[in-house]
Amino acid sequence: MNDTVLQYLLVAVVLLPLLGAGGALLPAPPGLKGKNPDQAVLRHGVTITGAVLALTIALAAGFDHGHPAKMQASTDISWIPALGIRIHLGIDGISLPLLVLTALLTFLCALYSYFKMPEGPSPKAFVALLLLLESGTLATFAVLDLMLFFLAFEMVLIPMYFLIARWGGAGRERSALRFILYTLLGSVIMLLGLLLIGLKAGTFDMVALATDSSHAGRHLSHTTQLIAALAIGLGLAIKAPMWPLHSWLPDAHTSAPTVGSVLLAGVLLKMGTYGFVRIVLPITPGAAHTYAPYLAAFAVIGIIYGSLACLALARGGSGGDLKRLIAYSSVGHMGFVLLGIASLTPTGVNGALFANIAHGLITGLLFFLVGALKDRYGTSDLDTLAGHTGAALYGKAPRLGGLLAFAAVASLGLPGLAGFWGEMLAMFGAFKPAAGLHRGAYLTFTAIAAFGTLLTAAYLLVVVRRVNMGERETADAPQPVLADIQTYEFAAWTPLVALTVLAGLWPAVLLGLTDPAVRTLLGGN
Amino acid sequence: MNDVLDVILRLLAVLVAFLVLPLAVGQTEHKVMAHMQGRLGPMYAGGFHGWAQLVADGVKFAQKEDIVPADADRKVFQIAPAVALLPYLLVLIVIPVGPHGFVGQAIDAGLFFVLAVLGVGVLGSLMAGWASANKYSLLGGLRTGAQLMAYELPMVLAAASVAMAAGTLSLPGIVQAYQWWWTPWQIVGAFIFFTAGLAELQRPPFDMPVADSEIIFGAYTEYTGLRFAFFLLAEYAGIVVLCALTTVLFLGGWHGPWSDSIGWLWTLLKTAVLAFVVIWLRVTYPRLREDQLQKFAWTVLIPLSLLQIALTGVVKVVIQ
Amino acid sequence: MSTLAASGSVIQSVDWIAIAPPTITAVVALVVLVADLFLSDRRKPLLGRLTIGGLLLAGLSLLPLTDGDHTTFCLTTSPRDCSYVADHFTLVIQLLVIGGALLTALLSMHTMDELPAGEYWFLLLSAVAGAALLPASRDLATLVVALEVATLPTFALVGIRRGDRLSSEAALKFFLSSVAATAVTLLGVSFVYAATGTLHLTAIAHALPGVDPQLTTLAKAGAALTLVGFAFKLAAAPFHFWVPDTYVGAPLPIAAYLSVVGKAVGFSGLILVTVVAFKPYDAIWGPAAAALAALTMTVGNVAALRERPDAPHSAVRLLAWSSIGQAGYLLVPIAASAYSTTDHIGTTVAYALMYAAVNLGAFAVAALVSRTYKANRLTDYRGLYTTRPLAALSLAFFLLCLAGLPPGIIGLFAKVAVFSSAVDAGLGWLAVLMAVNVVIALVYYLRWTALLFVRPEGESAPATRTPAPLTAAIAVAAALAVALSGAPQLVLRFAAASLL
Amino acid sequence: MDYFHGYSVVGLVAVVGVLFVAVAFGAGRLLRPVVPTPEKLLTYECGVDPVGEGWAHTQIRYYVYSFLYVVFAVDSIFLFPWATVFAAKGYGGATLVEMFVFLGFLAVGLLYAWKKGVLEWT
Amino acid sequence: MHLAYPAVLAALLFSIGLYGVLARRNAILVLMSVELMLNAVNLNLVAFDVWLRDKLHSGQALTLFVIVIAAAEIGIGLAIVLLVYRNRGTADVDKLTDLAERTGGPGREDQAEEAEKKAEAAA
Repeated sequence: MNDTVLQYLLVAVVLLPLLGAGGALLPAPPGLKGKNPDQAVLRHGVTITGAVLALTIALAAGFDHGHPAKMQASTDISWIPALGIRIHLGIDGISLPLLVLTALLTFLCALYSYFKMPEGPSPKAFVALLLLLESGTLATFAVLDLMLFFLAFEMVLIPMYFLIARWGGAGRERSALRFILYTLLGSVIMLLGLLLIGLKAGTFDMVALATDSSHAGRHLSHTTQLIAALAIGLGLAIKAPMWPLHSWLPDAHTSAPTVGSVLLAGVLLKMGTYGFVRIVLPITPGAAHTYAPYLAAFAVIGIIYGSLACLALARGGSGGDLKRLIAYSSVGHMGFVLLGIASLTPTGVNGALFANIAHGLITGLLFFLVGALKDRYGTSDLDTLAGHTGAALYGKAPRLGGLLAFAAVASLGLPGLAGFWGEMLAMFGAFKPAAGLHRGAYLTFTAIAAFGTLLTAAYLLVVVRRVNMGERETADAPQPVLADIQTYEFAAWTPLVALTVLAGLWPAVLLGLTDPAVRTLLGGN
Repeated sequence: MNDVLDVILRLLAVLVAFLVLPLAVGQTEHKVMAHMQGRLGPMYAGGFHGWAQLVADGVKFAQKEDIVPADADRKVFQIAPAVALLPYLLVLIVIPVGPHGFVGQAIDAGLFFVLAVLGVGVLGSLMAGWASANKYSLLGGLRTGAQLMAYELPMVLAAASVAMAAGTLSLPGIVQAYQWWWTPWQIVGAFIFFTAGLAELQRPPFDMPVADSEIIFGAYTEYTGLRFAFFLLAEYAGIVVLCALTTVLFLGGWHGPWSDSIGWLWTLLKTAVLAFVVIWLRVTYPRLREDQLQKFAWTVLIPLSLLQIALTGVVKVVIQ
Repeated sequence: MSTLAASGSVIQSVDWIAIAPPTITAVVALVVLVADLFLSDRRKPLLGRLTIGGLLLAGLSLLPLTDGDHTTFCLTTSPRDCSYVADHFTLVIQLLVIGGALLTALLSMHTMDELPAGEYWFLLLSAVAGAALLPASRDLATLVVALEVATLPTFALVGIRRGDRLSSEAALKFFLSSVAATAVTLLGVSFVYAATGTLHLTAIAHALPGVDPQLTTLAKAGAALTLVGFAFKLAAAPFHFWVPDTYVGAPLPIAAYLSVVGKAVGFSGLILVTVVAFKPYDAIWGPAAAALAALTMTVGNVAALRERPDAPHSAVRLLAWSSIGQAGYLLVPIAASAYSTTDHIGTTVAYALMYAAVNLGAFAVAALVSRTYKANRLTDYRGLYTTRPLAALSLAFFLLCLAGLPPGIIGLFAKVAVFSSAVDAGLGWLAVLMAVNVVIALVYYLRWTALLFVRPEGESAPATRTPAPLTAAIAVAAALAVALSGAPQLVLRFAAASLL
Repeated sequence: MDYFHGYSVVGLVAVVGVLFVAVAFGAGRLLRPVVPTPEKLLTYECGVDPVGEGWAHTQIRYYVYSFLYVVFAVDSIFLFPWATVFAAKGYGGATLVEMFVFLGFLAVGLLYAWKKGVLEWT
Repeated sequence: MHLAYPAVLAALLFSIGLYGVLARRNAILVLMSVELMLNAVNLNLVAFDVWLRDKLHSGQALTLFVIVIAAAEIGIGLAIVLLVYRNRGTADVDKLTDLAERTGGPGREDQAEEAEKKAEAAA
């Protein structure tokens, strides 16, 4: 495929959901009314997200895999000449996988909701918000202008806020407000950093900035870089989230509807780490070098903290919520991603990007599963679920239990599944960090992170034991009959499972894409 | 040295005119009114037709006890008569009597000055009305104020018409530029100016501020003795000033048959005739009601004066 | 007016096309006043339509002026010094003023059963005429007269609800403080005149460097004092105290008008005086303007943050404080103009255009809400989305624009433009302070926005029918805001080039 | 110099006038009797004891007139500078028309007051 | 005549006016003080005009406008004071506190409510 077609494909990928969101608010056309308006609009959501997924797959197919470091499908139109802001879109090996992941997860969510609409007001707004969210996320990964990046970054917040606040569970309004205030504060600080870069360098174009700065940082002084990178990093770190800025995440996840959780964990968190790779590393390399050890330190603290929190939640009698637990596990996993980035080596960054994708797949699956459990039991509280002995899912709904075990094992990083490669590469990178970084410190970080993997394994196994095993029937507490996995659930989950296995067995398919791009970004070392 | 003497002489002349002419008008009023009403008027004081009547009045006023009501605003109450009187003295000095500098003191913007200073006089009445702490006085004072406001405007506009015709604001300059046909040209303006002036002086038929049947004696109710006399003096000085101004602005001042050297006589004569008209009007017309007075000013005089200005402007541009 | 002043023997020819916008407005004002006398009560609504028609006509009269600079009322002795200049700056501000007035007129159509229509429209049009004259005036006399013509009718408009305690109190406060500020400005003008011997802005700029050393202090004092009146109109701190009370007491459309057109009057006068006339003294007014900007935005935003949502009139009061905060942003590029060789006033203008559309929209929704809830508390907006989804969405969009958050893209980029003007001029500290203020402002704008979508507690008042003009006002403002968000270049292009 | 001379003479006249009044009052003080009694100092209300305060609040009707006056009188100050020059060379008709426009404003103001019933009392 | 006399006089007048604006509590007196300030400006302008021998007489022209402005201000000002007086029986600017922000406890709140109701009733 030639580049013009790719170019239109990319624009269509970003715009289609946006148009679809507008379309969702309109009454359905005569032929597509369906049984009732609710069903029609949900079907509209599935159609649009499916089309977007198809487009992204076409995009991936048309992508020149020989030169993943090169910006492809780029569109560059002047938008606000007064401020030098351009509509610049393009993808390379780093953004393409994220684009596909986003399209996939959103499609699956739309599909899932078609059968299992979360409780709340009309599905019309739900679908529109979902599509808006998709558009924002896709745009975040596709734009190459700092201001547009910020716009896309922000555009995601509002639909997510409403998804949590209107279709969420208990305490949703508080959590949603907390979510939006935290991330907004972060993004405003990030905006200041972006502005600083743009004003000092005279352009907002990421490609130009990345190229310029790799030529010995022609434009940006070290001080500017330090300030800008701090501001941008702060905004991204809140989003990622990095310990100690993570506190909005567990609440948001706990209150969010299943679909919201999936997208939040699977896609939104990636925007933060993507920003680190796309902006901080190439545009402010000097500052990245200065801050890398601190970032690494926070990352490993996050790993340990997340795991310990999960352990505490998994313990019997602690009143831990499964969704909350997975949310904390995300903090740990994202810690690995950040550690990989902080190593500043191609290995580490590749690992980080890989872990990104893997986490998106696995945690998305986990949230789906927990959502299914919650639907069946009416609660996701671990103690209530497990009772004294355990929920005995294996016995009552063997396939559901099996899948849960699979996801947990994948999450703890079993070799052969997706979770393994990312974390391993990240630790490899940290083990041998880029020149100029303190080796000793990084060795310590690596050691702690490795300890973190053990803790991760521990809490996930505890969870599996408490949920899956146990006596089937107890005399004093007759348990409800559980439906096993439904067809639509299969449809929604199978792709995730398949991809987890695929990425675990054949990591090169991903690493081949990211590695050249990463090397280019890191300035060819 | 000569200059100083010159100034002093002029001052003295003005002062004398200020003290004598109003008395003359007053005495004339006594007699004219009496004869018009078929009676004699003052006959005893001074012997010949009671010529010293006003002097006798003056002596009486000077001897009377000066009472300031206990509730009154003392300071303001006492100053008010002076405020009412002095502006007329100031105006008198700039009115040209004859050609070639026969004037107390010529001032560039004489017309402006005259109109401005005349407006101050009413403050005296307002102060008196307010300071008396008397309901009737207050009403009278307010009426005076309202009347001034209603009639100042047509007066100013009529004066503006003359200034347009002459192309100057200097009073001698206006007289200098006078042609005989100005009188028919500006006749409406003259009527307005004179009428408005009467109203400002609170002369009948515009004397509601002192309407005895409604509000005793308006702003002057509480006054006695010398201070009361000052108010009276102000009224008659006002008549002199008004008539002199009308003469100067509309009737050509010193212009008349024969030599310029008797110009001052023409001015005095015209003024005297106008003063007679003022007295005549008092005898002839009944008092207007307060609202009629206001309505007359706003709906008749002001539109008329605007028309007069338009007429003046058009004629002036056409004859060029 | 300089026909009087010009001692030349020839009558100046007047460029009627150049002076058309303010002139048409004034003539229509007069027509409305006279028409009011001869219309029966039943047909009074005609006056509103007449006003809107007149404003549209005035707006159209801007079109022939776009080709370039028109000047008129110039000195015969030095044709460089003109009293009326219709350049791009003038045009943009006139567009802002007339457009703002149009929206205000739409806003006020439905309130006419309670207010005296003839007087209301006449006063509004007179004020607009003054406001439209102001950006074009290039001598201090015309400037002062225009300022007063723009201001005096608004006193009456603020107090036009005759029986209302709040309305008259607001009018008195507004009046007394404004009049005192005007007097101070005039004193400054007299000083400047004494030092330079001229009132024409360009001539002043020309004469200032050569002022007699004995008189420089006088000239500087004059320059400083002259700014006071305009700073007052702009509601820059410390001349801002009248704003909240006045906005609350005034009829809502008038508060909207003051917040937009009143501010336009203030900053355009400020620009003319500083950037044109006192350019040689930029070392003096530059820091002053920067300090004023810093103080204004901080005071406005902090006070808005402290506004209690359940206090009576808290919505209007919040808008009032926020408008003070926004005035601070408007001042930033003016201050920046003192520090750099190019002027940044285009940025102020661009920001003001954005602010005008959005703020009027916010006031329009507030007017809608106040039909149901007289007290107009912030808490009355709880769950607006369930009763009036479109109004709530529009208000949310307006507030996001004011806050400068996507999807209010135009708000964001206008702020970016202001921000970059400060950075360009080397006013880094001001830029940082502005950033902090933007963050503070986010909190209260978002709190309000969030409130719109919260589920209402208990019974909400039933939605009454919305008057068509009000709907139109909201729709126009929303359409403008959306259009600008899609193509911010429409206004931001002013920021790129010099307008004067 | 003439300018100041003229007004200094006017000032002198004012001083003379004040002196005259002062002397007259001074003389009057010497000539007249002073025998105040409470009855004499009472406010005069047609012979009966006064009711209420003298500074009573009265009808505000006159206020509108003063309003009208201020507006018109101030407008008319523009008339005088114009009046002296409009017929000079080079002005002529256009200047006249300008002033008619100005007078038109005054007329509209008057018309407004009239139609609004300001001039009617009942 | 030396410029100092009118200038000093004007400065004094202006200061008195300013003091009046700041210190007086009666709205009418504040208004009068403002007029005093404006007249000080007029005096300044005329004096400077003469002193500069300005051929255009900008100062005097501006004076005319200031006079008009002052008149318009006094007109509107008196109307507003009258309105305030009618609505609440006082022209004391310190007593106009209905609009002020209330920061006190719940007691104050009730007063505000009451004032609110009154205002609504009046409207």
